[in-house]
Amino acid sequence: MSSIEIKDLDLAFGAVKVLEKLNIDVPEGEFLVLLGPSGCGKSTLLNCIAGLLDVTGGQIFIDGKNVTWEEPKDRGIGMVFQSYALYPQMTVRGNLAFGLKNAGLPKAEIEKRIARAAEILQIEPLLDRKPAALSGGQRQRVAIGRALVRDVDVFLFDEPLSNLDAKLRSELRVEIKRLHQQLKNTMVYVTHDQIEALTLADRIAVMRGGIVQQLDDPTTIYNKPTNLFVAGFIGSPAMSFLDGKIEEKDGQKIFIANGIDVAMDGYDGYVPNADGRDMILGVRPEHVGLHEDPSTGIQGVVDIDEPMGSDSLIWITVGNQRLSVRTAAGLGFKPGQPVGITFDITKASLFDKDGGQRL
Amino acid sequence: MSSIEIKDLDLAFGAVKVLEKLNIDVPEGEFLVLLGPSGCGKSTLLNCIAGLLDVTGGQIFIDGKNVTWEEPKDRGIGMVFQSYALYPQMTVRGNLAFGLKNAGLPKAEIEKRIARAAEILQIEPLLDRKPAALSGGQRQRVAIGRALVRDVDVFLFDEPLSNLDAKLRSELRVEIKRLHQQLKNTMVYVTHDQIEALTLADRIAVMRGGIVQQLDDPTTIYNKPTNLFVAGFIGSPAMSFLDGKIEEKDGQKIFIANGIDVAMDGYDGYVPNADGRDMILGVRPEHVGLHEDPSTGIQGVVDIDEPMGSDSLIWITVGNQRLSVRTAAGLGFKPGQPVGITFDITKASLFDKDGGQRL
Amino acid sequence: MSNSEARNVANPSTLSATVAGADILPSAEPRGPKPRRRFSRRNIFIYGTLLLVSIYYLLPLYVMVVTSLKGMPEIRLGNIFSPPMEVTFQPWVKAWSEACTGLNCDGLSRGFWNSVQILVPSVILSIAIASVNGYALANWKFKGAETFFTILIFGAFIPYQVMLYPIVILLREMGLYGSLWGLVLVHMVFGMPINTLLFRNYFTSVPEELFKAARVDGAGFWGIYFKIMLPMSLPIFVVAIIIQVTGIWNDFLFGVVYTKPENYPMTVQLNNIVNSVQGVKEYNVNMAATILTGLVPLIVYFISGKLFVRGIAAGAVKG
Amino acid sequence: TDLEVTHWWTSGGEAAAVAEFASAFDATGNKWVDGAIAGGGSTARPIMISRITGGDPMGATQFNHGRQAEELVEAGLMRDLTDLAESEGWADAVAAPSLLESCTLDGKIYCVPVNIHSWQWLWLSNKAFEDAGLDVPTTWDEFVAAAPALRDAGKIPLAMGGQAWQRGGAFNVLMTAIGGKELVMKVYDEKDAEVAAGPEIAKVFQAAADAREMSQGSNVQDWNQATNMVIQDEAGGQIMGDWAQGEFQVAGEVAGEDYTCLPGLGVNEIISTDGDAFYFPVMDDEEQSAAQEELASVMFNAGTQVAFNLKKGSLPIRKDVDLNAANDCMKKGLAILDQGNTVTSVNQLVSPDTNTQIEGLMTEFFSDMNMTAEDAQARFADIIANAD
Amino acid sequence: MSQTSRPFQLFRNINAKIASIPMILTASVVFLGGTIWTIVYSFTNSKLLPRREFVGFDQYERLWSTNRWIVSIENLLIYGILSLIFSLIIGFLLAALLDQKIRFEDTFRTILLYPFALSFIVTGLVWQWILNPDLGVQSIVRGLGWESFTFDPLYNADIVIYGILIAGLWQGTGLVMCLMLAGLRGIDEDIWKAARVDGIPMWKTYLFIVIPMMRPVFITTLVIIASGIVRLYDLVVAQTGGGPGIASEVPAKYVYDFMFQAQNLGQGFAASTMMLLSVAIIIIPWAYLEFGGKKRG
Ligand SMILES: Nc1ncnc2c1ncn2[C@@H]1O[C@H](COP(=O)(O)OP(=O)(O)OP(=O)(O)O)[C@@H](O)[C@H]1O
Ligand SMILES: Nc1ncnc2c1ncn2[C@@H]1O[C@H](COP(=O)(O)OP(=O)(O)OP(=O)(O)O)[C@@H](O)[C@H]1O
Ligand SMILES: [Mg+2]
Ligand SMILES: [Mg+2]
Repeated sequence: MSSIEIKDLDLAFGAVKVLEKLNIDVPEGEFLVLLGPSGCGKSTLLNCIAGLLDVTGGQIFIDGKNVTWEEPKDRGIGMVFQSYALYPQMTVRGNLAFGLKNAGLPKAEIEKRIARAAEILQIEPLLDRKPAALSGGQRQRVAIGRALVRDVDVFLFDEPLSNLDAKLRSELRVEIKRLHQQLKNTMVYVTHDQIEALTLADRIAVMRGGIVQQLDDPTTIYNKPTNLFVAGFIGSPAMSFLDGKIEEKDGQKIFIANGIDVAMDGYDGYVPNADGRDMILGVRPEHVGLHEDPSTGIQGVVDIDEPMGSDSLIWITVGNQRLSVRTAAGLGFKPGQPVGITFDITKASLFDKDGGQRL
Repeated sequence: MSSIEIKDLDLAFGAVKVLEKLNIDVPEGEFLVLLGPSGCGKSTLLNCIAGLLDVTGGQIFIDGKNVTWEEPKDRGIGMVFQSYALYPQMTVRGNLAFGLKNAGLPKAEIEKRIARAAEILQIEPLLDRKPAALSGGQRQRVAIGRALVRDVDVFLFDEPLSNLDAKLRSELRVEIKRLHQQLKNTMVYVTHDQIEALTLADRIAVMRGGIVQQLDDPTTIYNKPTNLFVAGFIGSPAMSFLDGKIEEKDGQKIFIANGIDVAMDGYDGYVPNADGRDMILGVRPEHVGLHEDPSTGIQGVVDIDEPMGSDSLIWITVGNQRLSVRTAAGLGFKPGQPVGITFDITKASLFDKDGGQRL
Repeated sequence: MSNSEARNVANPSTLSATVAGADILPSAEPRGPKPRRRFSRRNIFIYGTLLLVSIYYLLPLYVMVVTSLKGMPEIRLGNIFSPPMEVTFQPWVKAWSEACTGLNCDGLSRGFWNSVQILVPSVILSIAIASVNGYALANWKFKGAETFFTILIFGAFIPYQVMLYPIVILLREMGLYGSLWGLVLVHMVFGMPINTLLFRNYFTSVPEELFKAARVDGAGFWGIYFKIMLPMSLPIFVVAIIIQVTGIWNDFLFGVVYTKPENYPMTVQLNNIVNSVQGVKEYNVNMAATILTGLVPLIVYFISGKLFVRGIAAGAVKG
Repeated sequence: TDLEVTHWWTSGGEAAAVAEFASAFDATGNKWVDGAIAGGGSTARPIMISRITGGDPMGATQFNHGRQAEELVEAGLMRDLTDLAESEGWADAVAAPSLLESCTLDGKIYCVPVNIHSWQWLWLSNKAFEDAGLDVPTTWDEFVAAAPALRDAGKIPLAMGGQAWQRGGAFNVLMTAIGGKELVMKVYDEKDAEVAAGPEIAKVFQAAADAREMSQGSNVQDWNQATNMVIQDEAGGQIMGDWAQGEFQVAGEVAGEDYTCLPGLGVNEIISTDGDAFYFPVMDDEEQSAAQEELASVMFNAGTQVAFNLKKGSLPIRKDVDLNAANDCMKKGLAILDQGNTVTSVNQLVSPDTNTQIEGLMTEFFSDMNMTAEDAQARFADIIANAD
Repeated sequence: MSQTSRPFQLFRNINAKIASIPMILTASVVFLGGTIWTIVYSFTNSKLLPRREFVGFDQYERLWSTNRWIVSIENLLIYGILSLIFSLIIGFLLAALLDQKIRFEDTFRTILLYPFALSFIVTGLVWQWILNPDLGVQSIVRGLGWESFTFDPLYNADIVIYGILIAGLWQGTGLVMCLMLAGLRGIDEDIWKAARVDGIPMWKTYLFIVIPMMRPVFITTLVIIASGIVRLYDLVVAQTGGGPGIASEVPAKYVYDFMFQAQNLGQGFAASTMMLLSVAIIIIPWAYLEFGGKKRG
């Protein structure tokens, strides 16, 4: 059974249509990540699910119940916000208890739930502090706790980690993942950080301009992005794009650009005929081979070497185009040095420039 | 000749000493990154260099000139701020020109400099827009442009990218790097994002509580962190730390923890004798080998699999300790699955738990 | 640089430069904090200006206090700025408890409690209503709300005198004319525009997510207002209280038009004292009465000065 | 029964006079609740009107004689006192018929006149003229002639407050004194704009211009501050109604010795029958209504009239009272009254609207030395043409 | 049964609507109703009591041919414009001075703000006194030996409005200063730093960078000052009573005097209507810009 079912959802602010005819099904226990650039409507969608925005059209079902017009509190959801949104004048305990008191739960039950949530999130020592006396990570944990105590089936997260620094972000990311494995409830998680999306999600919905571009599991999204937008948005360091055309030579289909020609044999998808259409070849930095000998493969020139600790990202100029290559750290490529590059075409993606669809 | 020389710098806000006896030399043309957690005094140091804060003690030289008491505009520096700090009611051109006009430069010269900066930063089409009509990345570029037109030898950046989203951040990072390669002037760059630090820096100064913990090139900092703080702060995914002790067995020094024992042969550093001191062994995720066969090496249990697109981060529980391993993507480790792990001890770091120094 | 080179370069101009530098700084090298003169031109300008302005601002208060402490003969002779030669508190006593209007010779004291009686419910009610309005406008926008708000702001510009008559009719129709509650209602109405504006701006600056979180937690309109918003709006409440206390305490027109003599506020007494000329104007009594009347808002100010700026920052600036 | 009475009598003499009413009323077993509002009629009247139209009227309220309360009466908001007046024979007792007439609308009596105030007085400080080495003048013209000498002696010849009613009043006094009764009636009763534009009024304006000249330098607002200048011998004289008498009295000055009064400015001894009256708004409460009648009766009572008017410095409205205690000036007034040299007050002749316009014009005229008498007269004629 | 169809709109946020009833009533009945009532009766010849005898535009013709009204309008314009300019300038300058991280900031701020706590009646009284040539500044200066010194703004018809302005500014600039100070405190620190690095002098930074950034504060301040200006009444009455002559008359006083003194409600209402009209001309475009044009997020 679907835990969340969104049917033909429309949402407009006045004349501005933010979401249009949106359909998503989230099976029970799934961790769905909504990913997309700023302003694409992720928060809006989440707020619709939570009942914090009145939809303009369409329906929303949670656990099979039509909740389109229910109050947020009656939808069986818990929500965690980017800015934590803790009630500043209440202690952590008060924050956790607030919703339960509103629901009229007996005292003992409230205590029990708080204790459980505090244990899971390891915030027992903080229960009597006020939010102002907590660090960012602790605050976010309390915010999660506030959703946790509500004992609901669906958790909604709106960029919960984006106010934290990189280090804390990766720590809490793991905790959220563990929480999901432990609780096994449905989670919808909004982010614009693709690392978060890839690490956390069972499935990712990549959005743009209020429209879901691709809804799939992380591996598929990473390896077979449906279009240029998804391809460029997912992956860090980002995929390199090369402009060119398909030509045929000796019965082989070859991708030809200024100074580059790549045989498309083994490409995982459809390679069109040489019809002169503009094409774009996308290759991820880790699927490019880099050789000190410029005569191996295609010749290029090192532009920049970005060491990233465990490995390095080398930017290469080939013809008039640029691409990045991921190598082990410390190989010592210097700017200006000529190199040879090879592509792992089985993992590349070929896009129609006009429309941007993957072929 | 040193471009920036900081001698015994003290800075206190009232009774709170933020910087104490700080010494840093920045050679000409170097890209120095100040890295550290929030509140460690990075911005304070930068403001001292810029002359925006009056130092409490010590001296600052820029290009060999003692500028301790100079006004910011006379120090030959340009500065870029986290919040862009663009003048909102002026066009981009106005923003770039304002400082120059005040310096009384002739019109033609101003035009020339703006044209050059705009070309370098590719903001020519934006020159007549107001900041409000720019995207975050464009704004930041303009902010850099404002420093650029000043035609100075030293650039100071205060977390210039931290208001941008991940994607833009990595793009602009490359641009700044390229800018440095092109201009070859001295840059001091504040960040708390270690990826930025690693990719950009010639040298990194890792700070904590107003004190420089380690000042070295990125590779050394990454591979041989002087202490636990630096080790934990640098690297994403972060280094795993294992608590244990050194014991001797058959003349071999072995690191022993609950369920783990690792021969320290080949460790790049000093391994103390078995004197019962508490030790911490730090291993980076990419220096751990993971084997499906639990009998290879030390046995552990998979906790979480975090796919990150190109590769995966697998969290393993060994005894009562946890560590992370970086593997290729899609190897399909399942939570709960027993695995074997091996360490590349030549690239590990051994710390004295008491004091945290690397040995 | 070698020594010989240095000597070569040491032409007269650099020499004189070093000498001049040595005059100021024996140690030559700038080190440590930049020396700042206590009496720099900048400081003299800033403090000088502020001092002058302060004198201008304090002058009337000084005149009031000094005059209120003089006897009438001294006032007639001396000038208004000279300090009293003989300090007397008689004017204060008279202003508070003896000054006559018509047949009543009990000074301001009569009006004081009336003013308090008017002030307390008016301030509480008007702020309560305005804060709820601001909250509803900021967080629960409904259709037409902005229109009403615009009319409300328009109301801020309507001279009270213009509304005097319509309100007489309204109060008459409501049967509240002449009662204390009628007056409270009038104060509520006329305090509403500016306070609603302040509260609306303040609540708009409260992160929307907080409000959303509370809704998910099942708190309703009032629950969020009382448990979430109220506890975090002290600064703006201080501002509203100050504005209302000042306005209501200083009100004369409504107090006299919409109530009966037994409820007349202190300002009516003040007006009577000041305008009832018995032969010569008793300036000292007038001044004492004036200060006494202004005392309540002044005290409120002095107590809450800092919060006022903070609240203004939150309520007026963002919006 | 407690009865609230509102009025604007707050100066020294006025307050003492009101106290007489209050004690007389209290003696009947009721209680006078004083609702004094300082600042004159212009401050108090809006409050009174609001109270009455707001449906929460006071027990009794002061208005000037004349048309100020006309509409309130028409709207049925005022108590009809005809029965009381008939049973007490007010019509026979009243000093001048016009007094009761101004309280009458459609043959019914709605107010109690309590005093006769006449505007047409010139108050002179004997000492001031002495200081300037002059004799005390006996007519307006002499006074005007003495002005330069007063100036030289450092005195302000004519004290005049800044309020509009004082200026309008002074003008009307000049008109009565210089132009005479006929002229006043032509202009204000018949509202003859031609006369208003004519040569006789031009003379009045000329006199007003003289007065303007003489009043330069009197920087006071309130009438009694101006009176005080005369009392203090800083000013030569003041055109003011007989209520100024009260101030002289409070200051302990003696008529004829310390100050001199010239009714009709010593030119034309006519006085107007202005005055104050009390109205009684209709009230629901029986007891209050009864108390209202009692108060009306007390106010008209001969004894109260004497006590009140002595303090107030005005003339009683009854002819059957004995005013032995009256001083010099008051006696002059009574004598004129006896001769019937009275003129209806301007307040009764024109509406408050017109009155305000005239006052406005005079305020402008008296403070603006650049406004010529001709200009002012032209505007005056305009106002009269549109008067109602 | 859960609701599947859209519920009746009126009942959504019902509590918010109930809670807004006082506001809705105030806005519609008192302000809007009162205004309409006033406008309707401005076409009648009501005297002491409102009467529905319509006379067309008679009252307006008379209004605009009345010298006093013209003077009132002129005075309000002079006072309004000068008071706006000066209170903004002085308020801003004072705020800028207080913002220099000075000592005793609290003290100075309190001194500048306290007049705001006093009523206009009190303000008017004190200043009337200080400006009185026989008692105040003029007599002091003359007492010091400068016999020919004249400073009698309240008694000189040509400059009386400036005398009122002095008192008005004394009372009002404190609040403006506070608003400006709050605005200055809201400016990003980095802007100041950027300007310093660019070598822009302080005054230029204020003039070209900071002031344009404080637009919202200026708007709020403008609303507050402007509403005070339109309602200017008490101060004039307390200080000059409109004198000398009619030299310091203002519209609000005209309205009041005609309604209650001259007992010509129709005329008073006509004057009111003119005032309301001019306010509406300012407010409506402003409201449109504030709420109509852009939607807040
Ligand atoms: N209350 C509102 N009124 C009008 N437009 C709105 C409102 N809220 C959001 N929008 C618009 O709707 C679009 C989607 O906004 P939304 O907040 O859902 O984006 P998002 O994907 O969450 O972005 P971010 O990553 O920045 O949070 C944006 O273009 C925004 O401008
Ligand atoms: N004006 C000030 N007065 C008092 N303390 C200050 C002031 N500015 C900064 N500090 C303190 O100095 C310390 C260092 O601040 P600084 O801004 O340099 O940190 P940072 O490393 O830049 O942090 P972040 O990454 O958050 O920008 C902090 O503890 C801060 O609280
Ligand atoms: Mg969002
Ligand atoms: Mg910082």
